[in-house]
Amino acid sequence: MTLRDSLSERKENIIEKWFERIIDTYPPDTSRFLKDQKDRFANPVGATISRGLEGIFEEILKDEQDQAKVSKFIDNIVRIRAVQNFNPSQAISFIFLLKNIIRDELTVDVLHNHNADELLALESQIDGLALTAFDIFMNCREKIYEIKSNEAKDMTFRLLQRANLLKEKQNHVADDMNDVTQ
Amino acid sequence: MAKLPKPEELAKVDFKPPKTGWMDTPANLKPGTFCWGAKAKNLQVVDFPNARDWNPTEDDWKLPKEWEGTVLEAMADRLSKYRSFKLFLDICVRCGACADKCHFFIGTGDPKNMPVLRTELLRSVYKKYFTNSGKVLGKLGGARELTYDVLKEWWYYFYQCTECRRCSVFCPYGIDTAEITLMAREFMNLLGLNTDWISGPVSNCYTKGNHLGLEPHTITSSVEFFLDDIETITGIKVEPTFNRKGAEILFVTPSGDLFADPGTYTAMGYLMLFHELGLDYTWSTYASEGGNFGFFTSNEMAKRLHYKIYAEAKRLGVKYIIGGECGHMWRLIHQYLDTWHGPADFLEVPRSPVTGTVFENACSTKMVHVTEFTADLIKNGKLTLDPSRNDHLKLTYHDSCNTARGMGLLEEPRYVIRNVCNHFYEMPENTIREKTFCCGSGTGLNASENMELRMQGGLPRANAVKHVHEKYGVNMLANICAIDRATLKASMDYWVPAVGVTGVHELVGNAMVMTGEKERTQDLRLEPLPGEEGNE
Amino acid sequence: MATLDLGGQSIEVDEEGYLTNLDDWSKELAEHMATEDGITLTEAHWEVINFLRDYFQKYQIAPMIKILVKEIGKTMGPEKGNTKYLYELYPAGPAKQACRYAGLPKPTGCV
Amino acid sequence: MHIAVPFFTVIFLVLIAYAGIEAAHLHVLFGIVIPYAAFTVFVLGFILRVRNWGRSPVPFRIPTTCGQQKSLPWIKASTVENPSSTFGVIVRMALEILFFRSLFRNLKTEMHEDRVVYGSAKWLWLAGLAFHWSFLIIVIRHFRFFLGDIPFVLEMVEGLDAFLQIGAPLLYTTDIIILGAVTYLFLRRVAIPQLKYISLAADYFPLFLIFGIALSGVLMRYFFKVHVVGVKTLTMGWLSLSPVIPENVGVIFYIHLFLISVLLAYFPFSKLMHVGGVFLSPTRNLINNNRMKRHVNPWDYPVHVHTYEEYEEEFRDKMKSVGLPVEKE
Repeated sequence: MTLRDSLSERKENIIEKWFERIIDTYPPDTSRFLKDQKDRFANPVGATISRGLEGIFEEILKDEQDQAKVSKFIDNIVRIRAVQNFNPSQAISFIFLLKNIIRDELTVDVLHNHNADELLALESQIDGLALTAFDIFMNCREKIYEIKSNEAKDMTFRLLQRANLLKEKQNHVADDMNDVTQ
Repeated sequence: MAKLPKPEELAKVDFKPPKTGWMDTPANLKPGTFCWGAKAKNLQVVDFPNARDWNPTEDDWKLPKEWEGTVLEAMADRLSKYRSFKLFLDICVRCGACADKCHFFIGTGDPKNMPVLRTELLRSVYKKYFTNSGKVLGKLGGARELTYDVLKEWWYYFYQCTECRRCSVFCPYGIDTAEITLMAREFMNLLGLNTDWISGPVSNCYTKGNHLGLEPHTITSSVEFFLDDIETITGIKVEPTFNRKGAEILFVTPSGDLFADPGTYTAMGYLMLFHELGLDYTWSTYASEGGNFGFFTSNEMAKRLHYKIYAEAKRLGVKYIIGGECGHMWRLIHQYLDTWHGPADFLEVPRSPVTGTVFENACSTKMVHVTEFTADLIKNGKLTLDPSRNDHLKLTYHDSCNTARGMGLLEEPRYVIRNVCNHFYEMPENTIREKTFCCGSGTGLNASENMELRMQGGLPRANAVKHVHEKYGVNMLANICAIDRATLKASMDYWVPAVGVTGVHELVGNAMVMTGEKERTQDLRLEPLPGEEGNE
Repeated sequence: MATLDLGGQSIEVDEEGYLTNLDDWSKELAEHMATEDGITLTEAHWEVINFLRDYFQKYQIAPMIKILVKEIGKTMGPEKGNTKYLYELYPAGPAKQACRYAGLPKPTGCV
Repeated sequence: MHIAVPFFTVIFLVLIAYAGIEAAHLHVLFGIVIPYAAFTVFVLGFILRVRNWGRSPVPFRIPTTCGQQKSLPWIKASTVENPSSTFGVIVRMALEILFFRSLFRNLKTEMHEDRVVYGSAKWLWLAGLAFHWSFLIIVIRHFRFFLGDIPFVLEMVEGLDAFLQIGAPLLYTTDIIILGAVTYLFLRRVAIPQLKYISLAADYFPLFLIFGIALSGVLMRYFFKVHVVGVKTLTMGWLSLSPVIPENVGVIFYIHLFLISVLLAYFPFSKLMHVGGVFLSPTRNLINNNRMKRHVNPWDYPVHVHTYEEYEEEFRDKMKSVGLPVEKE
């Protein structure tokens, strides 16, 4: 039995634990709400995290990960944490939690099936996810600062593009904007 | 080697849950969640007390002497003046039905953002000084003294409430946190504890007639700019009038529409519509603001700012007033204006000169909402519309809190939208109409220094937009509020970048076929119309 | 209150670096702000700053960008009346950066 | 702290009544003086409290509108959720008071990951409704002790309440329901962290007290079998203002009576006044006809304004420069 098979088998268990541990990083009064309120519109934070984790895990199980998909799920979660007064390490720490959970859950299997090398590979993969999460976190923060510092300008931002339309191609401006904001 | 923290530990650092009860947990002003303090000069303009420059992050807030007395005196006064205030402080049973209804609680997870607890911040002080049980039982009875920390907590959390009234919909007694927040802000304003973003517009609006501080010639030059664009788009020269005596109708709209995108496109929509109808109407540079940031400071200031609407209608001798797309402007016009400055017996019951419809529902206030006016036009077939010009848009509609829960204007804008656009998709039922989620930045919280708070508060709304974006490909969010137009743009930019923001009358301006117009190739944003993309 | 130090004289600015008192503005101050951002003000920069100050003198508010672009084009020739030109001059955004150098306040309200 | 103090207070109250009767034999005090005093406090307190609210005016008409306004004739208005007539308000208030309409709003079934999920608030609505209705029915049943002839209606209520036909005396379903509902309302406060965080002693005390009352009542009816005729002698005596203490009424009755007395006396000073307050709530009991009928603020006062004249004075030159009409040249 490969490691991925073991993971598949315990998928629900692992995701549930992962979710619980993340939710535990919120104050208790909040975490109960995040866990219990199942309506995704009344509880976007809880719902986004729970869907995101499932999505990320599904991708991990595949032989070939769809990087864009994984990024999307991580993005959804990190985007929220990026405005919730977490510092960067706290905001992306949720990825590393998965390592611990998998170790707790699968140590016996790994010893039994002799697939420690697979576990190491998987852990490297999770580290990669953390790096992706970090990139996303930084993008989100940059976005916030961009919106913040540009609000005065922002009232005119689209006009800028538009005025330029008369003269040049629009994507030029977009490039310029990227140049100055990054 | 030093021991490195485990991920679990790391995740918990600095986010310790309050071990103490809420009463003993002072507010911690987190960066990005509050606005700068009010500047002295802006408070002086409107004679607000304790005008001074101050910084909320410093320990000393430069309060006047014996400020506790000032607050308690004001509280006694308001208790005797507002049944809502007294009743709502007395009858809450803390059932918790409101707890998870607040967009700030949902987004921040901060327990003090639960409406019940937000009110409790003030209720506890009320109990201590105004009820026997509180005096006798003290903390056990939920009472506590008014201290510096309590005041700071008030400032922090009552400027984290957008008075959206969503909690009030779910409360079995109709307890409206907005009523509590309004009072709390009144008390704080007696101590000079306002924010820069509110006091600036208030002072502008008082002297110059509008929040942005547009002077008369600035307004005309700005509108002229729109007229140039309208001519470019349609080939039609629109010629509106300003401060014209003897016009039949006065038109009042939030000043954001005159100077900030995408509100400016909505303003172009009004100009085009009224021109096409040949409406005998005028703009005013004096009554050039429908919104009222005074409402975010005190009832008295709100009344002072809204004076100019009727005064100007009287001076110009118009018959009635049409009001533009604005949220809290309409809560005030609907629920306060007539009481403050009525009876408006010098005006006539509004009657559409185009359709002959008499707006009986506005027979006392004599103010018609522009979407009521336009819906009536469309129903009577007075407009030639080509909704396919909006075919590049897949729309959803955001009900503004104030028009939804303080008025009930739900169907009129939808009717207009359905007639000017072919692709309209509602957001989930729990998030629209009377249950609509706030944009997250109402009541003067739309500054840039509190961006993190705005994003957290805006999450529930954005999340619902994201849903229809993913499900139906929605790419445009329509609304009828200037604050929405200004703030949802930032919120969409962060949460659902593919979705733009528009006013309803921008859509009308696009779809309306005007008499004698040239073939249109551009929309009001000067972007190519669907089918015209290649002709650039 | 934050302050900005200019030749021993301290000038009040608000939380975001805008002048508190618009009368404090001077050419030296604009140059000082620009130097701090790593920009040397050329004649072209000054054209924009002067336009902004004139506009502000007249209207008491910073212009919308669409106005800025159009007006610059009118007075200084169409080849300068475009965004790219303005961005070359003021890489952090003409509205924001140029307004700050010109000593204009930031707008508030429903914007 | 917030739970322990009210809990032990109720225990203490029970002990007082027990000791007062069993050890000190203060039958007159517990059977006559205290009930009279408590009733007086309740009635006066209630009236004063409501009058106190009534004294504060409603300066603005601020209904929370929960549906479409009345505007154009062809747009269907929501006559109850956004009432434009007195009738609408009456129906709205009736739905609110009899069926807890607003709490019911929480009760939305949701599709979540293709499963139907019920909001947890359903339980609050259900328990709230169960609690209040059974409380009301129990109060009505007690009228039996204050009426010479038992009217048919009352017998019908009792009959319905005992429809299960279990036990002797017949088991009243409301007795079970109220104990269950109070227990649920208590557990809810303890179990949900958010609620625990916001709950005060004033929230637990009435729950414990009412639980005590209901429990003592149940014990009295089903287990200790109090001498009912004696009880009725006492209650009728209260009414005739010449009460006599009957013989052989067990101590449990006095405990029950004392707890009720405490509840009555406590009532006007507590959140329980929501019973009266709900009728006065300005966001619910007002007609949304603001633009049709002017609402008057009794304490309205003139304010400083910036007049057009002052405005023109400041901007006249600028206005003239762009051709705007002015009053004074």
